Amino acid sequence: MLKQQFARRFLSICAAGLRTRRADWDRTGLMAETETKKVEATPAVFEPKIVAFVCNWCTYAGADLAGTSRLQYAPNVRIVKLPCTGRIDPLFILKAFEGGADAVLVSGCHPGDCHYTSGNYHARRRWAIFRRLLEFTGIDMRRVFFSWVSAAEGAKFADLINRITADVRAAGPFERTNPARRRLWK
Amino acid sequence: MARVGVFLCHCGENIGRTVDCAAVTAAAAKMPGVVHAVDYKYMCSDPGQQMIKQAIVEKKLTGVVVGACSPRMHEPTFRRAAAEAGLNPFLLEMSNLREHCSWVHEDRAKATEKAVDLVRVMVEKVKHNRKLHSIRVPIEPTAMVVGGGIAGIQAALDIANGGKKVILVEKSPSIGGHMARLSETFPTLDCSQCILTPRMVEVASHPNITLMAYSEVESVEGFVGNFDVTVRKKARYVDWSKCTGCGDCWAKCPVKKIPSEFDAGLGKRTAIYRPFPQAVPNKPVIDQEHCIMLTKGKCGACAKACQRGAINYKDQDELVKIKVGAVVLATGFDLWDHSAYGEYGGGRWADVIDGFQFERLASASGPTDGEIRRPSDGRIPQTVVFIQCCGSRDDKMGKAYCSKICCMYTAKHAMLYKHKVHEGRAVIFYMDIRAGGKGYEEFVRRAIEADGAEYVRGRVSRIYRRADGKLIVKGADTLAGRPMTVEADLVVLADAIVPRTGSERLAQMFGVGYDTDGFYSEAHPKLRPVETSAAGVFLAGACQAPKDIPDAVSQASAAASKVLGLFSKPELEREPIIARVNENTCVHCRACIAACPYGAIEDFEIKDRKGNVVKRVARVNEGLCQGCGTCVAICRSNSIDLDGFTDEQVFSEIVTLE
Amino acid sequence: MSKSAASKLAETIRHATGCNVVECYQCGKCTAGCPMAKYMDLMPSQIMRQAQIGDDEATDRLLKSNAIWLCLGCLTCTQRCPQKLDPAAVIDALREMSNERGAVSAKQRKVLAFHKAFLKCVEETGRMGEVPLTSLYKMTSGDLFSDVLMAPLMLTRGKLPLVPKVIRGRKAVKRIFAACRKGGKP
Amino acid sequence: MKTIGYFPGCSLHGSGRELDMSVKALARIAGVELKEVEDWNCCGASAAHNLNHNLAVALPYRDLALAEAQGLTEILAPCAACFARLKGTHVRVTRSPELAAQMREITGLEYRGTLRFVNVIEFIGRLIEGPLKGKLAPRLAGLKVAAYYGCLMSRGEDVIEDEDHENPDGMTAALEAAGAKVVDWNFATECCGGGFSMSNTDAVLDLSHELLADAEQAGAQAIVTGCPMCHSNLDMRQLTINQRGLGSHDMPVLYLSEVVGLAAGLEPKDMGLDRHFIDAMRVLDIASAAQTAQAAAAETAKK
Ligand SMILES: Cc1cc2nc3c(=O)[nH]c(=O)nc-3n(C[C@H](O)[C@H](O)[C@H](O)COP(=O)(O)OP(=O)(O)OC[C@H]3O[C@@H](n4cnc5c(N)ncnc54)[C@H](O)[C@@H]3O)c2cc1C
Ligand SMILES: Cc1cc2nc3c(=O)[nH]c(=O)nc-3n(C[C@H](O)[C@H](O)[C@H](O)COP(=O)(O)OP(=O)(O)OC[C@H]3O[C@@H](n4cnc5c(N)ncnc54)[C@H](O)[C@@H]3O)c2cc1C
Ligand code: SF4
Ligand code: SF4
Ligand code: SF4
Ligand code: SF4
Ligand code: SF4
Ligand code: SF4
Ligand code: SF4
Ligand code: SF4
Repeated sequence: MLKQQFARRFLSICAAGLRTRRADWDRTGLMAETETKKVEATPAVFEPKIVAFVCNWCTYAGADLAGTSRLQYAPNVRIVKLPCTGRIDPLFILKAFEGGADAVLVSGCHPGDCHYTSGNYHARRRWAIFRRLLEFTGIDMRRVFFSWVSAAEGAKFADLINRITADVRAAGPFERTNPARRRLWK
Repeated sequence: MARVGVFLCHCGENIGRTVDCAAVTAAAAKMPGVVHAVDYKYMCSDPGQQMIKQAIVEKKLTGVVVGACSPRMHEPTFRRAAAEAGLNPFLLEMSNLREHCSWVHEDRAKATEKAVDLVRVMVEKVKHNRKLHSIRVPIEPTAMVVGGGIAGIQAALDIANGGKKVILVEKSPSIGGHMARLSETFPTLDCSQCILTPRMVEVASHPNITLMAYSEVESVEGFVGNFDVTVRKKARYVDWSKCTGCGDCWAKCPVKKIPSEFDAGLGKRTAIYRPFPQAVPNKPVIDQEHCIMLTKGKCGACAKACQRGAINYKDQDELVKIKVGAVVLATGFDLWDHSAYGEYGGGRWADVIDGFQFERLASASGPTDGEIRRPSDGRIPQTVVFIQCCGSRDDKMGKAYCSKICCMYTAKHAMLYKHKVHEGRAVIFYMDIRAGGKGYEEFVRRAIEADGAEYVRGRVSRIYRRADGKLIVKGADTLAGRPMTVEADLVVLADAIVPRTGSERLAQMFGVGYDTDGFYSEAHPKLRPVETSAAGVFLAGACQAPKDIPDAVSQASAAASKVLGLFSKPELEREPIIARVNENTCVHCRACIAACPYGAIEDFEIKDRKGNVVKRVARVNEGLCQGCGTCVAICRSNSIDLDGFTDEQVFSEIVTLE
Repeated sequence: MSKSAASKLAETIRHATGCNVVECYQCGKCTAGCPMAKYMDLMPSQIMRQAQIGDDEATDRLLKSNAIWLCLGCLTCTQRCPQKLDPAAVIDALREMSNERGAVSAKQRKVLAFHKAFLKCVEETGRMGEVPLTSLYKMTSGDLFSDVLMAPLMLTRGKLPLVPKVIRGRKAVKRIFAACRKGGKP
Repeated sequence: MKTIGYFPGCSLHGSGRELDMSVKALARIAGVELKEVEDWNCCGASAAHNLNHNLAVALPYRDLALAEAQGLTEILAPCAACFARLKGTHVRVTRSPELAAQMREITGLEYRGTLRFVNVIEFIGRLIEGPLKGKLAPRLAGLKVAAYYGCLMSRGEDVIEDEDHENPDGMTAALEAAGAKVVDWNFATECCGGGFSMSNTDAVLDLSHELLADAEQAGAQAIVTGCPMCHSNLDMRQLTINQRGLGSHDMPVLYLSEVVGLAAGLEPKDMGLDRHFIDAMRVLDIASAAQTAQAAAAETAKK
């Protein structure tokens, strides 16, 4: 019961939030620019866009370590740094997909190693609920990846990005496989 | 109107090699809001910083984006420069073009494209940044050192001599760590006890040091400047305030056959014991697992023997809460347990021993009074085989790393053996000899040339134990290109150095990272080798990586100087990444209060002028908020936001990604 | 992915066995434990080193060596290699190459003859029988006088069935041999 | 375990006959039916992988496919070499779809990967835990044996899974159930020279001699093995070793199945104990002599 209420409320917030933000972007003129770019670029090999929400202490540092270790990985990922996975609002994920991401990665510290004592526990607890909501909004959960990458795991980060890129490349671009998204956002 | 300046760094070749910096600069110049875009070879250098400062002033910049290395590297540098030019430092952001781009991608076109994206995102974010001001918090000028080995001792003494209070927490009954067990030490062969014990005594008598032996950290709260550490003082069953260390009690204890930890199982101790004669504090504890009184309720011999009435069988663990401003972790190392090496006997044979056992055999205060006698039958071994890299550099055992000190201690062992048994043979199987240190190579050469240690390059595949007690060591001489078998009386394995068991738990309590091998991670391998990612927590000694005494001591002194540096100011500046509640929209559902891991959100009553409560809302205590953002994500009415990572900022980043 | 310039031979071996000889750090543990090392002209670790070098001279030395035919396949080396390499498999691959290129050391023709006789038996009958194997081996190897002691004793112990068993599916077995000879294509 | 697939392999029809006989005899009294894989072919043993890597997989692959088609789910392969090749092939083709496809093409047969493999040690382990539980008498009490695993029963991480590869002890329980005392010796996993019996006899004599010598030094009165190749090298070659003057060994070499068979009360002849080159029938005498001596010692001690 409570969950349903929560879901309804959540969705209305989503929609409202998106509406206002959308106006914001139109003002910046960015939307127009992106859309033209999209038409031009029809690469032979599909290059997926992956947005990674990572925490500052573990995964961001892990990605740094991949760098200092010179581990090569697919250039398809764009990192958005947050203080903690606890900060990640599911809206971020919706927004990323809306903006053209083909997959989203959420990655933080290992359970128990959270820089903020328990921020990532909260994040995990919430995901159980959000997962269903995201599914409801038409997001194929196979495009949302969760992982733990510690500051010591540069190699894991590189492998993860390569794996996700390969998976998503095989799955194809987001829009085609997701009519629901059109219904909601367009 | 935003006026953003973009500064792109080549980092010499590091970025420039894979990212076309000129192209990125050109693209940046066209981004909305960007009024200035330049690239330069070394942005962090003085002229680089000058360029930024000048542009801030001349172009009246309202925001700066530096595309360079990881912000973990130079964000403070550039923010300081911005502040010096009069720009609020939090209006500067960095794009990570090195660690996250040029170093991890080879394709120049794609890397350049990504670099443009990374810059664009930060330009967009910085336009939404607001001026922030660092938070000042008072510092508790007392340090805690966890672990009383040579590293912990040195750190404690340096801090104490710097005039600050130190609490030294040691989990065993005495400080001294592994160094107390060594016989003589490379590269000078001075007696370990002789150089260590004066320092141990100094710790015990230093007015600024509180020694908490036989104690362990139970839990930690708070953060740099103000940690609240709970320490468990383990039950000793001896009232140390009464005890004089006379030794009457252990002389009378009937349980005499407990393998001594200090002597690596080669000697025996009683149930009431002090680990070794020079122990500090020089007072006994009762080992509750073996004491008959504590397990079966009878005996009491020690209580009868003690004239001071110091024995207390009812003693219990005690929890003590301590406030400290900084912490030095110095929990040291252990030797890897070679019983996983089935081919070397899997720990079944008494005469296949580890390095500490050899140290105890060679030590004048050891169980054999310094005579090298093998454990099984007490005979003096005529041939001793030393096997290096046992467990280290061994992917199969899950340890790819080099333990760094075993080449040296093996050379020392061979030397000590040859000094004591002149006719004996010391055969060392090695893969490489790593003797990088002052006087180290000379030391190894001396072992070979003056003392006749026989070095054979190759690993040992198997040890057999013949019925007559000889150990047949099957090795190889890869330089001669042939297998080689040695009949030995004693085999010493140079086992890998591993972190202490339980060190992970401690790391988690303090929020310190550790690597896949379990060693604590330093904040930067070259430039911040004693700091950790947890502010105010520093590292010393072998808990960070295998280290010998000179290295452990240097790092300890460095950690102490970091602590003293931190304590040199009464207050601390902290990044102002904190949450704020919009009291107009807060519906006081208290979800954030429940979610905050730091208990930083409190109920707050808004009152009108007459003192009537108009509204109840949540309010963030700035002193406690750590800026994790959990509350922001959980608030359903969008009433909390996080400075530095506001919804606006994050959304602008996401949107810009396309 | 290792980017080191591995020799062509190393690449071939890696392809055939999955074992990357570049990773061998020449510790010699394989040599130390090998029961046959004392008979070998190249130690197992030296075989690995030559494979790393992999130029014509090294390849020639390897394929003409006695050592590769002296290896028992006992896996002692593989079992204990700290780098988790598989010298036994590397040697398998080298033997196959050596035989294919006709480079087998003259001293080792007995071993080769034995293997060939063994397989010939299996090819013809589907199974190995001691009597046909021994006679075939003796004919091809010229090793006529060994084992004179054993055969009569084995006969008295009922251990030498004189008539070999021929299986029904021997045609199928022959086809397998033919396909494998053609490099695994039927 | 009422029925189990049975893959005897070539050597069990020849030099390894006693293994075949004793395993079958044990199965009979345990009430386990051994269903021989129909029309099996030789697994290729150590010859195939030396000369052709495809053949080394294709030959066992045919056996796997046949056994599966026959409806078997578990295969007992008493010969250590057969076991290693069959299970090794199973592991490789189930792990690599490409290899599986290639083998399908070569053999024209389909193997889906449903089989499980049991070697003689595991088989006997299960018997003494199950149908033979409580039925073994410690008839060999007083006999000191060296348990010999050899390379094929101790190595290959994918093939020998539940065993300490350096210090295996899979035979201990069965030997102790038979009353024997297992000595601590060094060469339990050392290679005897395996398939070089004919082509490099000198090496085999040398290696087998070292093994025998270590077992003697450790006080063993018999060696127990599970592998027919080891058995033929140690048992049949002992005379040659002595002839060459390498040593003067007289060490009975028994199969594990024979030892357990003795404890289960089987007739030695039914298990082929009389077919060994070095008299193996005497282990019972050694044991009973030791038992008498011990009883006498206990008697004097009482007085
Ligand atoms: C066989 C051998 C021979 C060596 N010989 C030499 C030599 O000749 N010369 C040389 O320079 N170096 C030598 N070394 C290296 C030397 O021992 C180390 O460099 C040194 O001991 C490291 O000191 P440490 O303080 O970092 O660690 P440790 O000596 O391990 O001290 C750590 C201390 O922390 C305590 N502790 C651990 N966990 C906790 C906890 N959770 N809470 C509270 N306390 C805790 C421990 O009880 C211990 O007292 C040798 C090492 C070995 C193994
Ligand atoms: C080829 C090479 C490659 C290297 N690569 C690496 C690497 O990849 N990673 C790594 O960690 N280390 C590397 N190093 C080591 C690294 O360079 C040194 O560890 C480091 O530079 C030492 O710094 P320093 O401050 O002690 O000495 P220096 O760099 O030598 O600095 C000493 C300074 O003191 C000044 N000076 C000297 N005498 C006086 C005086 N009488 N009065 C006033 N000023 C004086 C000098 O002008 C100089 O500026 C490398 C070294 C070499 C040679
Ligand atoms: S600012 Fe960073 S990227 Fe630029 S030169 Fe300095 S270290 Fe290199
Ligand atoms: S007898 Fe008493 S005073 Fe003496 S050491 Fe023991 S406890 Fe301390
Ligand atoms: S009471 Fe315990 S510690 Fe004391 S003497 Fe007896 S056994 Fe030893
Ligand atoms: S220090 Fe020497 S012995 Fe120790 S792991 Fe490194 S190379 Fe091996
Ligand atoms: S979660 Fe939001 S609405 Fe609820 S109390 Fe906290 S700030 Fe107010
Ligand atoms: S940001 Fe984190 S620490 Fe700060 S109030 Fe919110 S939940 Fe608590
Ligand atoms: S044991 Fe492994 S790493 Fe060592 S020499 Fe042999 S193959 Fe190379
Ligand atoms: S498999 Fe071959 S090379 Fe390896 S140890 Fe056995 S005989 Fe030696």
